[in-house]
Amino acid sequence: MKIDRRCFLSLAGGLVAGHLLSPVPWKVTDDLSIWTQNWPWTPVPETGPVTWKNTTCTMCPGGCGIKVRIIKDRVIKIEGREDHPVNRGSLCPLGYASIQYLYGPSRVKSPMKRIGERGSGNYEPITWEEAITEVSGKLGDLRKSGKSHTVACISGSDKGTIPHLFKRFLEAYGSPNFIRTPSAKDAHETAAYLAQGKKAQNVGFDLENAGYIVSFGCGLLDGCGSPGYQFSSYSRFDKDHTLVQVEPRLSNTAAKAKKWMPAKPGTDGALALGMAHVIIKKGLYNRNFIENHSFGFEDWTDDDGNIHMGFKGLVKGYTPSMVSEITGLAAGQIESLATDFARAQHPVAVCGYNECTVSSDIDKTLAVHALNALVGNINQPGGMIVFSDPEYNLPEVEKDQIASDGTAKPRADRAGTAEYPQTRYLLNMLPETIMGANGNDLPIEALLVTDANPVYTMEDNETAQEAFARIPFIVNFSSFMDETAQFADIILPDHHFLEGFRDVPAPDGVGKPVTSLSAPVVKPLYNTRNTGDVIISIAKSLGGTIDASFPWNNYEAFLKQAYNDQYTDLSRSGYVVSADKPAPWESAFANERGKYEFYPTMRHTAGNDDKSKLPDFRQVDIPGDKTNDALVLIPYKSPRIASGAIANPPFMTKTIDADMLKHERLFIQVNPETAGKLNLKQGDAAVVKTPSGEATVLVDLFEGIMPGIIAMPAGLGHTAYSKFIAGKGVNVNALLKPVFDPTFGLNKAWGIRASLQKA
Amino acid sequence: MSTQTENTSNAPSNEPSPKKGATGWVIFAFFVIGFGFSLLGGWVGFPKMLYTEVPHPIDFNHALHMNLVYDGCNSCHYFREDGSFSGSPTLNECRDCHGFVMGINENEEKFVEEYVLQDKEVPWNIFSKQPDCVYFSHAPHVNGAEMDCAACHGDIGDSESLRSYQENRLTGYSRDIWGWNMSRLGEPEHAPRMKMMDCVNCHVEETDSQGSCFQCHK
Amino acid sequence: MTTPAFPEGVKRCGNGQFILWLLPAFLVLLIAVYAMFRVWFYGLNQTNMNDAYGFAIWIWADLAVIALGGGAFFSGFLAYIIGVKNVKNIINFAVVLGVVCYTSALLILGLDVGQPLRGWFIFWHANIHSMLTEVAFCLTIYLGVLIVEFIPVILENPKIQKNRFFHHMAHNMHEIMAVFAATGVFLSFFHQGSLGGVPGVLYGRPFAFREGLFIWPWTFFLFTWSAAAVGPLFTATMCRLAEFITGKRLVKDDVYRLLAKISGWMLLTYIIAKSIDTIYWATVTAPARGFTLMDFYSNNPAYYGIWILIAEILICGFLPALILITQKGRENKKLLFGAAILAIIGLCINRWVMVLQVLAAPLKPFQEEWFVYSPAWTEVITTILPVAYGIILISLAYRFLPLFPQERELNP
Amino acid sequence: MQKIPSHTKARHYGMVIDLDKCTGCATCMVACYSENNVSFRDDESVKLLSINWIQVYKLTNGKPFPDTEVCYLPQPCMQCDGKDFGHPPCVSVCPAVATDFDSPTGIVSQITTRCFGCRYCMAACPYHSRKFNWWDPVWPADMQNYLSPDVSPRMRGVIEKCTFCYHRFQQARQKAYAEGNPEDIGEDDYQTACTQACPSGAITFGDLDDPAHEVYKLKNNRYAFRLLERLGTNPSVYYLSTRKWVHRACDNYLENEEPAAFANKQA
Repeated sequence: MKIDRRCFLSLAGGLVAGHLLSPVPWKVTDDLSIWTQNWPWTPVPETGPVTWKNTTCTMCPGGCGIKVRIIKDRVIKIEGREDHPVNRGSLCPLGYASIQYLYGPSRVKSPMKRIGERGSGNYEPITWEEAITEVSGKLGDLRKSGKSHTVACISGSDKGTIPHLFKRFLEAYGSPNFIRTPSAKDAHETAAYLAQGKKAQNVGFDLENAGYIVSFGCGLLDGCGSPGYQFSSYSRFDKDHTLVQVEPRLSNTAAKAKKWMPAKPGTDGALALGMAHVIIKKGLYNRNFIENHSFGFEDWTDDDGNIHMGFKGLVKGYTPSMVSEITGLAAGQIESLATDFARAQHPVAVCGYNECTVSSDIDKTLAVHALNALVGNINQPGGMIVFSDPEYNLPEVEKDQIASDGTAKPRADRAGTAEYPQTRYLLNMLPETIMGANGNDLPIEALLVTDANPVYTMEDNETAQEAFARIPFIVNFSSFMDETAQFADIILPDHHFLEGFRDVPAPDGVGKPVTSLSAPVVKPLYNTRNTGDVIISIAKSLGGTIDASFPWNNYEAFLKQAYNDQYTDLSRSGYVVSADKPAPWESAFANERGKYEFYPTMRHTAGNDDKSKLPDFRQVDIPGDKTNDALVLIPYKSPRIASGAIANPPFMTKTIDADMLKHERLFIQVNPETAGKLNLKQGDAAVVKTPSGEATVLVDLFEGIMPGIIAMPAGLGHTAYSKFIAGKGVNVNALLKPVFDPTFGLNKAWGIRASLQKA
Repeated sequence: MSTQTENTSNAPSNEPSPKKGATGWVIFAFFVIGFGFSLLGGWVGFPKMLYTEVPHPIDFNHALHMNLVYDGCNSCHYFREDGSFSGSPTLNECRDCHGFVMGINENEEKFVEEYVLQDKEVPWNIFSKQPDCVYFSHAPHVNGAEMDCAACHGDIGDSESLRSYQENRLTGYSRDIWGWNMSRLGEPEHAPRMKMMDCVNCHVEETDSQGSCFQCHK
Repeated sequence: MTTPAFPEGVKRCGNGQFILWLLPAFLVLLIAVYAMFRVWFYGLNQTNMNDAYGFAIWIWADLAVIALGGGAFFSGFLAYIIGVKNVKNIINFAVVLGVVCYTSALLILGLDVGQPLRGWFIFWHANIHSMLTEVAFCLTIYLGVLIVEFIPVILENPKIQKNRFFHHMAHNMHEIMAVFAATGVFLSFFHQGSLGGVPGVLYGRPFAFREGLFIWPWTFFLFTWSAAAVGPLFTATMCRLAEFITGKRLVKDDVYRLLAKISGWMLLTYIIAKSIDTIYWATVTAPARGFTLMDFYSNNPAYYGIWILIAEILICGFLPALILITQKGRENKKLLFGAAILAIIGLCINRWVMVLQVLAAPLKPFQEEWFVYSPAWTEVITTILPVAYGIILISLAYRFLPLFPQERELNP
Repeated sequence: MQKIPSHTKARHYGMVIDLDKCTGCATCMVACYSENNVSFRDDESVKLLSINWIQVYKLTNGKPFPDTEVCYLPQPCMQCDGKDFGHPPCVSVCPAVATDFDSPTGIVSQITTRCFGCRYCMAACPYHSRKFNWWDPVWPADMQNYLSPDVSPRMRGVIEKCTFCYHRFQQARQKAYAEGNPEDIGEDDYQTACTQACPSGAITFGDLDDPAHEVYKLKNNRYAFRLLERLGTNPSVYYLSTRKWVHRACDNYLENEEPAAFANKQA
């Protein structure tokens, strides 16, 4: 038998034919496609029983109630809680996206000790025992050497039991230096103290019942204050509600307002006085309130027989035409605004709480408070509400001699000293003090940081960073690797808020005294500990009276005792509203006269005339040279960018518009008219220069911004966290510089002079 | 391409060379060999290569449990309040009885020691596990169409031991989904197979419509 | 003694020179294959396409290449069905060109899908309403037909002819070639039309959308007609190019003139129909949706100006058509091929506009910006791939197969 | 379009978005990402490569300061009914039936495992509602843990789009079946994630054909309009705005034409 080529061809043919009649090609083709439908690297989420748990979001000081969807032990989704008194179902994008922080790459997964340079992010994990021993050892040494007062704590808030534990710890330890990061609260609480006599009050606005809102640059719908509260109030507005927005830029709030009044920046105070002028002139003010519950409206004579000008006298000069000149608004517009405001049902004037500009102009704030007082809308439905923090039921702090001596020392930030007696915290002063001291005699030897990211959020950022770099020992309690955590020597990571307990009293700007509870909905994922527990442990290991001041085994026990009989309610429904109604006028005012003082007699002033006590309009001289820096840079808040201590999670960065960010470049908003003069076109690269620094940005032509003003969003330009936010855009804080009020020490600068040039 | 070589040869001869080659029968035999080899390989060898037997973590005796519970399959495989179906029981449900070793058999011992006491869920092999893109709800089938468990899952409730689980090496799914018969002709061996067209056929029969994509996909 | 590899009675260059000639093409092919594998391995992120430009240069290349490859079907139609004898002298070449074009088109289509391993869904889970399904089916089947038409040409290689089986097979296939040609023509009319339907049915895209006859938009017929008109011109032009490269005459001039005449009249009728279509669209279809003609031709990155319409219809439409229908135009080879090249450019512009300008034009008035796209190197090189691959295949075919029956006669 | 199963009631789900209310905060976008396992990348600034099922656009009236106005327009998939209730522009073009018109709900489906990524639907959609997975999705760190089992994660090379949170309809239907009333799916039982999330209450969702539903009333509002309505896509998403320039910005009009709401009136 002969075998030749044709036999092999035939064999091949047979193989092919048989193959085609077998399942091989068909099944393999099919299964390959099924393989592509279920690629091993495409995750398959596990199913299981669904549960919903209520808790409170603590990503910002807004205090929104949330409900969390959990499948088995995985957190799947966060939604707004409909039955929560703060947000009534509404929730901001950060709240929704906070789930990404729980599982995200920027979590600090165990206690860490720095092994590299400050800011390099080089850390090695250590055990909790080692970490606590190291921290208490260091603090113990400082105390022994009589330097207890050189320990400071920077906290993002002074409300709630966690900040309270820090304050308590410093008191027992012997330091006066508990410092809250600056916020709109500074001006509000100082103004409330001056006009109404009580210290450390919460000022909120009852937006849900307000009928006519005049907002002096308040980013109500731009994610400031308590976004959930503000949005839920806005969502219930109908055609009878009026929102008037005063600001030089067409913000989201301005876009949604019934009327946008683009006053020149920094002239809000004059507008408020102008409105008061019209209201008084037309007799539209609340006579009952003015006559029976206020002081200093008319001119008055003191015990020595000196005659003082009253508020009425002050605003006499602020005629619509004069205010028009200052603000750039039409006189008629100002007049009708004042009239409509005073005649409306539940009018309220709001200011501050624009997270990005933490300028705290005390005069402006007093003037806005006075507007509310004029229409008798203090502690009334739809008005400005002033209330105290919840009182904690706790034993006295035990103090030894070191503690008594230490707490009696002046504060390192100069707040409450003879220089600035009426202000409680002045973090902005700290860098200057540290930089001014010589190396052996630092005012701060050890720093504890909790819920704050000052290395990022402070204006004149470069100086602040240099100052922090000089502090020998920094302990950070952050859950995330933020900019300040990267400066720390020891990181003692807190749980994510979905993993631990904490109380959330007095959300920013909310017009009712709500305290909520943030309770764990999942077991801690990593080796983290509740900061409350850690402070108690540190106190215990320091021993003596410090230990004795912390007679609790853990934070939960402390929390239960602090809230006493309210705790059951708090843990059952997740929140308590401590008073149905705000204090009536009869009992609301705690000063000598028991009245609302239009003339704040307690005001500690630099000058001695009436005008320096009355909320007169004083143009703030913002930093920069008028001739060289012809433009004014203002930061603005976008609801899509978290601009506080916490940076954007990836989901929020994904929502940022293409006219705000392009790859790593940030857009600066410029009016086309201004841009035309500078020969800049849409998308051009340009260098923005301020006295604090410079940055390369891209030009976004926006008709909605006042010519001569340029604006940058706050919250970008991070260097820490993860690649999803780090390196994107510019930190506007690095371009700003504070201007300190000579009597209050607060930062009054609402912007900075700048130049813009084609790059 | 200017230089050209002369094509030297003449026209090709039309006659194939008279050289003796293999006969037609031999050639045909080769064809048959190739054909048969492929056919055999495809129908017999290929399934063996494509599927791999995955051992069960522990053997489970359904029949035994059925005698001890009051509500048949529902006792362990039940509907949750939101209408979703629980599927395989979790340790928490087993723990009520198997909190410690009762000493029934080796399997029980293994189950308690390796899973219950170590608080580790059993990685059961699920015969009917569908790809992630499939949305299947028991409620319309059990409550709406009043189908028995056995209609889709076979008589697994009466079994004393778990049947063999074979996994498709390419797709990762149980052989039950495709059907055990390579040709997909004739009756299924254990329980109805569950490829998309199998669902569709039943839907067309029962509801007069195959339904829309989203009815069964997510 | 050994049987020669080359067709009978023709001269071919030496192997060394031949390989040298193919080398650049191979190089391009190599890079293109590398790009192809990158795209298959890493996915379509290797291209510059985006969510506005889901279709881009590849789809354009597909449409253009298939339209130009349409020379095969229309020459087949003329040769086998109408019985225009003279066309047979170029039909083999047209078939090879067709094979090149159609395989390239399929390859690019295979590259252009996000999930190539699921590509067969288009056949198995076919949606009969989709123009793309129609394209895929007709394209695949017609490629099959083309290969069947190509096989007898391959079999005519002297070495293969020696085998009696193949010899008879070639002979028998020639006998039934008319049947295949007819099938091919039928399929081709359809898929050329379907390709026209691809943009024409997009009623969400007013720039592309055309009303039509039953389910077929006017673009369906216009695409078929234009492919039939320009395809043979492309065949002729490529043939002329081959003559230029080989330095030999391959077909007689009357073949060119014949094709030019037929194409000229086809082109003229096409461009008249196209003009009517454009006018109707600009005055009725688009305004009904709130658009004026100039909305599509102004206020955008320069290259989509009104010039494009002038270039497509006047310069690359009427002008070559008029040249080709006049005897004087056809007599002058330079004019003839100049006109042919213009017509080819016109066809390419048409296909480009119907894919890329469609996607570039903004629809939402609040998004005034036109969408801009420039292809990535991976896209460019794979689009050039058909050229390189065509050079190789045609060179091989020319070297070893009797593509041109008149070659021996013309080059004694 | 497929036959409606014999036991199923036909509904026509749709959405009404009040543009005068929308503040452009993008909460709907984030809620959607979270609800639907939408992937993200480290650079999302190129919006034509960014996957968004609902995208908020910024519209301006183009007038100079201080007469400038801004309006935000959230745009999900329009779930077009197309011609004769069932022929949206994208559905008939899909060569592999990866997308169909779900007759029982009026929702346009997208089955990502059937899709092989030809992107014809993307070319057909005038709204850019369809997004392509140019990359394989990656969830860094432990982020895979938050993925919802209700929506299947997609893979590289396929189209995805808004589904009106169809899985929520599936869940509502499942619950209705479990409770013995398969047809009893109320307005509250099925709401999309974006509707629920909108902190301003700008989005309303429901059965457009059911007079008991809020959307039924809203869509008949004089100022209701649809995006690019003149193309004949017949979207199921309506918008509300009393401002004429917004209407003009949302559809194409010849110079002598006026938006319907303003046709016979000076505004």
